[in-house]
Amino acid sequence: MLTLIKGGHVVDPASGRNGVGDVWIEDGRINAAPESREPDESFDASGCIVMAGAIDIHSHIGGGNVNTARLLLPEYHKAHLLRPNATPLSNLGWSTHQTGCLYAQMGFTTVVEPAMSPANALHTHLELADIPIIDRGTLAILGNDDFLLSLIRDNASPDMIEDYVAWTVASARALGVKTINAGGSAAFKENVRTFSFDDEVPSYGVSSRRIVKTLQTAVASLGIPHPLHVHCNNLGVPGSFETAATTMGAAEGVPMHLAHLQFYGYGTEGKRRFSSAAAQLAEIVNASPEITIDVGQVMFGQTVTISSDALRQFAARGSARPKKSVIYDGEGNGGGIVPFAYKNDYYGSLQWAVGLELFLLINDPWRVFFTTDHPNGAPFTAYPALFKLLMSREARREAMENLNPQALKHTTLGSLDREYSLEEVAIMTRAAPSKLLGLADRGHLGDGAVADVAVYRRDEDAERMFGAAELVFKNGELVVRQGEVVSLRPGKTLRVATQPDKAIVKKLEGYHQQRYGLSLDWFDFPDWAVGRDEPFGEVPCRT
Amino acid sequence: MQNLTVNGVIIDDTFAEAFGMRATAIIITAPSRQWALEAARSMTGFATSVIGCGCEAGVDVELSPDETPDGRPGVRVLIFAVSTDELQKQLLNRVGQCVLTSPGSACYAGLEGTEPLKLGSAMRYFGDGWQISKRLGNRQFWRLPVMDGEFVCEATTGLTKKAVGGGNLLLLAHGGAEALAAAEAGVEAMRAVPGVIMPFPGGIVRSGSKVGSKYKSLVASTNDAYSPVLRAQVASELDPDINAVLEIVIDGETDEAVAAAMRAGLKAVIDLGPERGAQRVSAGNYGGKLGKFQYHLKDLLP
Amino acid sequence: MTVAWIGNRDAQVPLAIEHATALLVKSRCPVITLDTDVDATRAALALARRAGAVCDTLSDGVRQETALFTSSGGMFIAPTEAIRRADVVLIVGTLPPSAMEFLQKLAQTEPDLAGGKSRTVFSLASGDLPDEVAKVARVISARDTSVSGAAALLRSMHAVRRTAVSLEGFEELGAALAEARFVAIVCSGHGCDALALEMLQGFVSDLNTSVRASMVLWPASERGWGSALVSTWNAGFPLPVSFQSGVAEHDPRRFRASRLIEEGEADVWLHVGSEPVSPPDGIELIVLADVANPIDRAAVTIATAEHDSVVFSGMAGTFVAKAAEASAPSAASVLSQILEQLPEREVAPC
Amino acid sequence: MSGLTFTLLAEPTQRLDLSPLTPQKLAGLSAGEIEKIELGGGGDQVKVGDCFKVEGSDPETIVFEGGSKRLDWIGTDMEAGSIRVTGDAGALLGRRMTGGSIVVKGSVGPYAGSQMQDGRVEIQGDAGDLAAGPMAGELRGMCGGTLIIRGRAGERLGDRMRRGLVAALGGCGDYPGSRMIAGTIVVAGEAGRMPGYLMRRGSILLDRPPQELSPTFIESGPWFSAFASLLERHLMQEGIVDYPFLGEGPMRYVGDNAVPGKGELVISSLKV
Repeated sequence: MLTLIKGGHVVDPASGRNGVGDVWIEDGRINAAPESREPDESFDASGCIVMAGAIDIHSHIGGGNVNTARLLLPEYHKAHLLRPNATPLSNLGWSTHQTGCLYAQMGFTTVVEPAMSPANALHTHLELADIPIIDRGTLAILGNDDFLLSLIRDNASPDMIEDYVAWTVASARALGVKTINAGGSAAFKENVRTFSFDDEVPSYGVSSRRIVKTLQTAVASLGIPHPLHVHCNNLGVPGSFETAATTMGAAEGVPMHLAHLQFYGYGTEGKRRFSSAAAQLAEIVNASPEITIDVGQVMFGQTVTISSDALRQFAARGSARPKKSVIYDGEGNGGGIVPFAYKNDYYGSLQWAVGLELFLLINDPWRVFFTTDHPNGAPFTAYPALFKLLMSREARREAMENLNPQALKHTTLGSLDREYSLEEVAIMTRAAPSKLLGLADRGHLGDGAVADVAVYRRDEDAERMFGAAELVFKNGELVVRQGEVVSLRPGKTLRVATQPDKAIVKKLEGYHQQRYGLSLDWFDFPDWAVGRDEPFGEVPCRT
Repeated sequence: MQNLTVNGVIIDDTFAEAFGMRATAIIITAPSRQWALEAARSMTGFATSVIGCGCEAGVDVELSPDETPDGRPGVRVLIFAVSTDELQKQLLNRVGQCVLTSPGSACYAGLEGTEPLKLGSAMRYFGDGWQISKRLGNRQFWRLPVMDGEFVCEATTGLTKKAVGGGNLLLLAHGGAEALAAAEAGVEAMRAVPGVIMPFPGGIVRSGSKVGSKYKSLVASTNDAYSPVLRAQVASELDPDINAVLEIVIDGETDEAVAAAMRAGLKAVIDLGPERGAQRVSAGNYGGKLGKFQYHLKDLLP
Repeated sequence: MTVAWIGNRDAQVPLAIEHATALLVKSRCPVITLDTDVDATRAALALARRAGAVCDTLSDGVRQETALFTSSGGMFIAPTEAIRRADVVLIVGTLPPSAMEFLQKLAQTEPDLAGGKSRTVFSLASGDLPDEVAKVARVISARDTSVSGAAALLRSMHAVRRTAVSLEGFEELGAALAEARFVAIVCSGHGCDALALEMLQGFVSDLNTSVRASMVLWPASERGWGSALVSTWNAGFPLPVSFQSGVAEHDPRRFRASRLIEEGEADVWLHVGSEPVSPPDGIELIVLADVANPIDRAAVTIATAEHDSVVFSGMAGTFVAKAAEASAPSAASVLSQILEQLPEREVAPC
Repeated sequence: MSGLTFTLLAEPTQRLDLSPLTPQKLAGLSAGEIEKIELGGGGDQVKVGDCFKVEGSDPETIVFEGGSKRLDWIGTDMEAGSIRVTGDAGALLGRRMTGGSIVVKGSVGPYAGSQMQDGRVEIQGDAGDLAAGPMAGELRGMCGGTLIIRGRAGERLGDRMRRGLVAALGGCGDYPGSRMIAGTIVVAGEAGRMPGYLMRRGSILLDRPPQELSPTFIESGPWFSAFASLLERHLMQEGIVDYPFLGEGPMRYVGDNAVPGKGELVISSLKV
């Protein structure tokens, strides 16, 4: 079937298109040259912006910790359903079903869950498979697991470490590798309560820096497209900008992605010893072409923080609102779920401003990514409001009027005039993620690309425009019309095809037998377990 | 000035001049009437005049067990001061030192009032963390552990800004004995009136005062016009056969209460007659320039 | 051999499915009870959405475990991690049979990530420990006090606060706790109710002010807990979840299956799982289970079997795949066939 | 004006959400408009007129004639006025009400008076579990007002209660006053196991020893306090009991020491 999206303003940074034109779809793919054929169906996109489907590189949409958050907070979504819209998280997209629908309605067609514990990989994939419409990917967490820490301690060869990383990625069906407070969760199990980049995990004598460098090297050597995704130490701590700066300094020319940099943008100036260091961080990012970051913007309201950084979440328990939380010591990372409400007080205002400063001060839209670290900074349903803040300094000015002026004084936000253009938005949410994740078949409207297309009715108000897409196509199929979901097709979970060596499998089998008395099968699963036909999509390694 | 004579007692055509005050009331209960009174007397001691005591206080009325919140004998105490802050301070000092300390006592709001004054909500810290807050209906109580059990104290009591201080009667008699008899009769009658206290010793004051003094540091000094010993030296108000004057000062929760008390006192003094009591009744004022309230004796006659 | 029954009479599976569907179609308040694998739970939830049914577990223990999470949360540790780290283990309350292998492992191994410390196992369990565990466990006794009282005593005595009675053997435990590298409290909704679990979580939290400690919460029913988790991501809420009003609602009291069944509010009861069930009068029971005979008084019984399936594993602390072959249909496939036959219903998105 | 009466036509075939039928929400509506109000709670779309005969006009005084365990959310968010139910009521009676009064002749389901803030609820029959308690996940139970259950209350009476007065006069199930934050619970009759478990503050008054008391409650001796009589008189004024409930020198226990808590459990010295 040949589909025509006619006469829209096409914004496709990958191909340089930025003007009125047509987009053709055939058999689920973009067909850039349909010659002179008649379309089977045609959609009038005049007055609309046409972009590729958006890609979210960092959003906690499924897996053990996310599900535990649902379990912990029934009262904050629709439990007490009398008036469902009156609960603080009722717009969160809490069930897998709603997650897929709400993302699609905003024109997002691929979302990456960035924190899958390999030990719970099957659980994560079961959940992701239940998210309709969109494609998903997920990053496997390494860096607090005994096996890796032991390898590093014992000075194992780079090959062996690469084999282990390759096995983990393959068995966990991951799209890349993430490290979260590398060594911190392992140290926490040994009763360590703070952990920095050059601190060592007690029983191993291995520093966080060494873990990060080891993983970064392995990921690069394996040709996994997405560089090591780093959640730094000291998240949220005043003065943490130094940790982030040190971590970026350790990239040493090799690609590295820093997650939710906003949470590290804090200095120690001012009466409250909590100030913005976003400008310093932005300067480092601007000067370091190997670094990419996503922001983790804070927006105001009730949310729940979900992180595999068990050490940090344990420390945050006291600030839980409502006062309940879960801390989990898993194999490797585990995690913590701490509900939190961002208020427009000093701290909340400052965090909000730091995120926006990073967006506006980092010059290259190819290296700064659009996230709220859903749901940590805000639920992803806050995206349309955030687009508006980026695209309108007037909107920012209005928002700042309701915030704590003392906090804003400690930031540069008031002096920033930059407004994101549609093309920059398209880079940040389409073209750049495609490149960052190695998803060559999407994020653009070039010939042969997966026909994920979002059509927005042009509107001065970016929040309205991006809140409800006029049309969304997923693999060429119309899934959203005028902001309403019209089809619940199943998506796929994208995984990178690493080829682990047989020797490592044997070694791991021995390890698991010895340490747990359990077969390696307990830590792996066959594809059929996900319970869907062809649940996975394959992404090649770089060669 | 046309004086009236009733039952042989001359009633000056004058008025008592009184001032608006801040007042509050508390109810003190105890295991027995005696101990309720002990606590009340202790906390209302040294509270004759705001000039030197910070407040004026006294027992308004005794309460039978079925009239108190906890079913024990009690008394209602009224406290008057010139400002809310001073009233609050005096209330807490006095309850803290004299009621909290008194065996078996408890302390409750005695007035609804227009706004709250802290009572238990400030005293609670004595509990050192072991205090317990309890709410019953719309009322909140604090329970403080003490050596004979618990001191129960309502969180707040009420403040009234409609209180009146300085209602008075001047009783002019032939001699000291007659003046005292008249004053005693007056006070006894006034005590039956709810909502008033007579803050001076036994309800009676002999050292009536005038505004100002030759000494710069004093704001008031002896009422020379009514002192028989100065009769020959100042512009005296006293007739030759008057040799002693006593005054009853009345503070009331309301204008009406003061008037009612003065009416009752006046009646008792008149009933006693000039032979055994006062020959003449007058009242103190400042020419109507200072006080908001005026109680004309002729309006209060029986 | 594929078998099904309508009442006590043999029936072809398609006919039994048709009959079950007809019962659901005319039902005003259908209830589905689950104790099963992931796919069957997914299918049951989809069916419940379409039929306006309530989904729940029959496991009271799972209910207690769910309540611990919804009302207070806590600190938990994967059982496999506890095996490697815990040098002090305290077993509280009765654990379900599925936990016995884990307890044996704890008793028979030494932690390899405890800095060379060996493991001491304490037991405040109310009996039924495997011999290997009973042999090594130091017994803490609360005498006649119930498990909730014992949990309260633990916490209070550890904090050196007064108690009306003492735990026998606490001294040794107290000394071990003070020196511990990692304390694992092992318990279950099977033997502890939600409040006792919450009390134990308070104890864990107290311990963490000085040492590391966490809880191994062994699910009262592995499949039941798995079903609860699937419901949580699928519907947004743990079990019980009701679709009666068209949207998912969670309420452990109003929608408790056993109550709906006993009080006659439910009129059709579809049970998917291995627990023995018996319907009260006035309710039509449909059972999908691995059985060789029809369930007494059931309107429809369909023999199902676990094929390749995914179930929750207490030991793994997560879902694991179990390969299996069987001739009987899977519960998931039967539920899906019923779903296909049910008429569409106007349903608000969950 | 006569009160507004809803006469139940037949036992409802599904649970009904009656939260729209409170004095404030019905103010100014005609009988015809009221009959068209849609009631959620079950699968079928049901209007008031399908289930009830509506008579009268003054919504300040609402009567539900006949009753059913399926009538949920009666008096939810009610601010003032009165509701009377002549039979049973379902779950969540008086949920989050801030004023007014509700009287139920029969028995009610779980969560009666859940998170109520003020006002008065009287149930002449029994109440289900978690009366005055929170719903799943919520951290706060009743925050004020008075809830009286003349019959027996279920488990966890007054769970996580913060303020107010709850009385169950026909006994109660296990864990009355569990996780109580403050407030007062009175139980006459058989009380189940472990009253005051995990309680932080608050008072639980019993007229006899409970089935089991947590060993983390410590006897603090007979209680002589003016507050005891203050409380007794309050209970009598509220029409909860008609005799001095505690007697002379009732035994007082404090706890829950496990938490640690500063709550109290007082057992009447009167013999029952």
